[in-house]
Amino acid sequence: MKKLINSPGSVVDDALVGLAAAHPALAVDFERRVVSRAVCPAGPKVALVSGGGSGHEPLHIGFVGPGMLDAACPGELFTSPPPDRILAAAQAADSGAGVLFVVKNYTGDVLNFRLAAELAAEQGHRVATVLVDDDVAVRDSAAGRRGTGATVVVHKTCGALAERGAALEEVRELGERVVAASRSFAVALAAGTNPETGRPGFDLAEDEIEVGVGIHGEPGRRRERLRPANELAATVVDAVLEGNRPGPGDRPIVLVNGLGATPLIELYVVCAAVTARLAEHGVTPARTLVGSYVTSLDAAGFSLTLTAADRLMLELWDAPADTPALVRA
Amino acid sequence: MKKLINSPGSVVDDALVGLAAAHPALAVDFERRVVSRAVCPAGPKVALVSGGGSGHEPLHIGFVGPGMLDAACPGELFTSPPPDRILAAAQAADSGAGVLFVVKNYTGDVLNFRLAAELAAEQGHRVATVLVDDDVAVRDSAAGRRGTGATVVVHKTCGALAERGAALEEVRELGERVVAASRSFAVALAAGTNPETGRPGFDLAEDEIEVGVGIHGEPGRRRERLRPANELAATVVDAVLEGNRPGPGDRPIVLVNGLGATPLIELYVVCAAVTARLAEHGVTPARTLVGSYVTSLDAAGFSLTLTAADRLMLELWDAPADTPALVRA
Amino acid sequence: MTHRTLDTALAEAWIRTAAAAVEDAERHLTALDTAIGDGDHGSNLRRGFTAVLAALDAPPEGGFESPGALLRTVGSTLTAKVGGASGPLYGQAFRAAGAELPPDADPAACADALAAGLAAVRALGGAEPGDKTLVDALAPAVDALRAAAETGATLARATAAAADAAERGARDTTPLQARRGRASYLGPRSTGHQDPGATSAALLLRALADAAAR
Amino acid sequence: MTHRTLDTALAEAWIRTAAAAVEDAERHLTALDTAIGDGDHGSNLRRGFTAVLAALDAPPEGGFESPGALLRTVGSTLTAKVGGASGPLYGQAFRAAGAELPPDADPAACADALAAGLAAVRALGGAEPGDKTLVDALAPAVDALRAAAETGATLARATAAAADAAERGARDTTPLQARRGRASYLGPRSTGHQDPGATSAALLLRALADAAAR
Ligand SMILES: Nc1ncnc2c1ncn2[C@@H]1O[C@H](COP(=O)(O)OP(=O)(O)O)[C@@H](O)[C@H]1O
Ligand SMILES: Nc1ncnc2c1ncn2[C@@H]1O[C@H](COP(=O)(O)OP(=O)(O)O)[C@@H](O)[C@H]1O
Ligand SMILES: [Mg+2]
Ligand SMILES: [Mg+2]
Ligand SMILES: [Mg+2]
Ligand SMILES: [Mg+2]
Repeated sequence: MKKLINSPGSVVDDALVGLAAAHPALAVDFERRVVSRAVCPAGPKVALVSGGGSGHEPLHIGFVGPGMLDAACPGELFTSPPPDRILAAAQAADSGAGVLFVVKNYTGDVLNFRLAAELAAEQGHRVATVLVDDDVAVRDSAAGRRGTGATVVVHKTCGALAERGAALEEVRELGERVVAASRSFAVALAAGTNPETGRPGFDLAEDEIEVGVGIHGEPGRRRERLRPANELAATVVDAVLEGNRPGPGDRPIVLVNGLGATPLIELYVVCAAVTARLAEHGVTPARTLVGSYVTSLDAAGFSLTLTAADRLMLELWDAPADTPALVRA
Repeated sequence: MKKLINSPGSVVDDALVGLAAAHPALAVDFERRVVSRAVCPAGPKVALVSGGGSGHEPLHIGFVGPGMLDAACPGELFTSPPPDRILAAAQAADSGAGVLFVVKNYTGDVLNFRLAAELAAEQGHRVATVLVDDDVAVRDSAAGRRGTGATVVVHKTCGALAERGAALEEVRELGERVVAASRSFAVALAAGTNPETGRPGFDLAEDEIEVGVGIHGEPGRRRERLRPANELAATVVDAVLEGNRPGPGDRPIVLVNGLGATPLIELYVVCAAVTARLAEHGVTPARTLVGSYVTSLDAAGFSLTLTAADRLMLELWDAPADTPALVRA
Repeated sequence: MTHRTLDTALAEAWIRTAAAAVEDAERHLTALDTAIGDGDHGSNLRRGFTAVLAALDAPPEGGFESPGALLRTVGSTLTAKVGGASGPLYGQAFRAAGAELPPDADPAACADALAAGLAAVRALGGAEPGDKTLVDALAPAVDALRAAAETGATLARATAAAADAAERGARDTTPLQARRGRASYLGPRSTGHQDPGATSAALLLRALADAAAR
Repeated sequence: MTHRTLDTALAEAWIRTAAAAVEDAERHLTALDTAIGDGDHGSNLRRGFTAVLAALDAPPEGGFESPGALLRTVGSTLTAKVGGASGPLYGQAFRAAGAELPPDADPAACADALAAGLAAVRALGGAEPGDKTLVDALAPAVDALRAAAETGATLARATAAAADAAERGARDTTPLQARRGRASYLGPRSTGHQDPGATSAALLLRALADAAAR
């Protein structure tokens, strides 16, 4: 294991120190591991709070700022934060118009955010939750589909709507519509290595890939031979469109996302391949975002997220944002 | 070699197709490999043109847009583009106020841009050049120091000054001052693999790092044992400050840059370590940028760039920009 | 001396034994979780029990007022410190069990408390027996404890029976296909591996039996 | 038939022989460049000579008017297609040599043309002999060609002497520490490796000698 770290146990805390150093617009509570905006919104607005295990950066800490999240609560690597940390984030974020929890659908996140919501309600916060479950690689699990790339679309669109002064229920409802319109699927060339264990989540041969992989080193649906980007893109596009073809009025938002160790030039190659395959399906993206936004430590590979956006979603996707990882002028 | 590509020979062209698909604000001439702004500046302004070998993305193609470059000319992987491609970029960019070439100091880049400048002058373009040579790992070479991270600072500040309507000579002069104020140094945990050869630029043992490495797989000054991020940061900070301590009036801009396969969480760990070591030297960064901006295919590791900026440079660093890789509101 | 009832001293002995067992088993639990999860179950529980030991070392003025109070502290500490799936599940289980536990619980009362813990897990996580979760260790343990209590077994024997049943339950998760938690994403590929959570649940019950036997 | 002068036919034969030699040596040149550069010298030259062959296959109406015109086309094609350091260096060298070359060059005129090519390389790249660059193959080749011409050698013998000298020059770059080009970044670590550019320069001169001997 080769990593730029000091010790496995200090990665999250050290990274938060670096985040705070680079981004004076963020307030970082190191004790409770809460990242929030240094300058609070002028008046009350619905506060967006998200979090989950660390190791997926820039998700979520890199999306705190005007136009997106009000606070993020990063947990240990790949481990959702406990309820009191989530509660602390809600407290830091609530400006009087209620708090929306954006939760990726993993058992740990679901349970901890649920307990946190109860605690927050006891303290008088109004809390609503959007559960993100876009990863179609998962089938037949009573736990449901995992939450991955669509989280970014929810953060961006719900964040913009909240900034416009919409009410909690309205923002939650938008989030649910975005989730319903979103599908993701991922392929890994190499698993990430959790520094705590020092071992990759799974081992792949030099010519093997993991198809339908999760962002915590969860192995995927199946193992295959590495193929050219065009073929991989076809597999992934087809999986994402299966049973969820965007309708005629939809303006698809496409996210071509790197898993952490994927160079940008490869993501652009994938983007070309994805765009071509979508065209074969008659789907023309309205917007395409390329970069590493929802990562899995140093895993190599990519995920594709497609949101069959309506006009409002697209407008909110284009709205201003000013966060470490996503800025819109 | 595991890569998301179609074939070694098609990587650059495929990536340009992906870039064009994702960024409608860019015009991409696939034939001549020129990336320029789809919407030309309103009136004549000094045009910034940069380029060099591919494999360093987002440099340079990701920095085309308002506030930064007017055109970029990517060459083959790690190979500077020939003069006529550079000329084509100058032609696409020149809006009547002259063209500034921003050239990284490598023999190939220097020679091809020099020939291109002659061709452009023959065609009536006014051309000036800024040579970026910030990499202090290089000593005693008649070819001089390499150009790396400072290129981003030159693109950003000169781009902003050009946007303000400054004259060619003024923009060039700023570029030279930025270069003079900038120093970089890099450490690799793993070399990048050029798909044409299928082999990493150099091989490192599981506990080895390359200190003072270049961005084309050039081996560095020496090979060392992997050490904790705090210690590596100390080595790198000390190298960058050697003989170039920022003065009392300086407002240092710091770039903590990933080499292509470095996860963001590790860059934030490094950022914390760099900030702490700078503080030990009495240096307080005015701005810190963390991310993968000047990469070396899928190399793992980081580089540090420090620009001892004056007030004007800082103001220009903060000015608006709207490019694929760097947006300032 | 064998304990006849689950008093505060035994509760503390149990938890300290459990903490030591978790420490010993950390790598094993993480290895199980690497196979079908995300490789952190061992470190999650270690982090939790380290905090639990700290809480036991700084008891309220005058000590814990009852074994139930002690277990409730264990539960809220686990909930507050572990995160992940197992944090709230174990946390709420200990809180619910602690709330149910009378001051000097005989085996039957212990069975009721464990049943309350199980109910909390099922209420929170929604898992059915056979879903390849910690329910598959806890549910047979409740049954075994209750059955032993009905035959008038000592606490030591009854908890040993519960631990045996939990271990069997954990072992029997191996052929199962997971339907809850992270392992469920693997679908059929989740079979052939023992569930980490069921394994740690059995370990906690074995720690109780060991403490009760001392 | 051995050629007495460097006419257009021999110029074309030279370049086609060189293109084939570059193709054969691609991996070797790239391997040399991997050791002390960025591992692309072979593919750079292959790309260049592929374009050069295309240019030869589509000559101007009525054919190239002179060997000098042909070499100028080779030069501008290399400059336009190769990029990197070697593209402009070889490109400008062929252009300068072509500009100097009379229609039917004897060995002495060839030496002058090669000297013009060398001068172009040095003017553009600033390398001195001993800097571990293609100058270290070209400079001794110019001297050998001129010396052979002065003794009245045939073109075949004179160019063979030039190729021998270039190969020696290339081999002698091995112990040198590079002071120009990418290898110079390695400082003392650049010693012990033969320079890729000097190697390809020798290869180009060997192609000339081979063509002249046919
Ligand atoms: N819904 C659930 N109900 C009961 N137990 C569950 C449930 N989901 C997961 N578990 C248990 O949690 C264990 C994993 O715990 P842990 O690795 O600490 O959390 P995470 O899955 O968040 O990384 C699984 O082995 C399983 O026994
Ligand atoms: N300044 C220079 N003058 C003469 N030759 C040079 C100079 N710089 C580099 N070279 C030659 O170029 C060769 C490398 O060419 P190539 O690998 O194609 O270009 P690059 O270094 O841009 O990748 C070196 O081996 C050296 O012989
Ligand atoms: Mg976990
Ligand atoms: Mg090169
Ligand atoms: Mg786990
Ligand atoms: Mg080279």
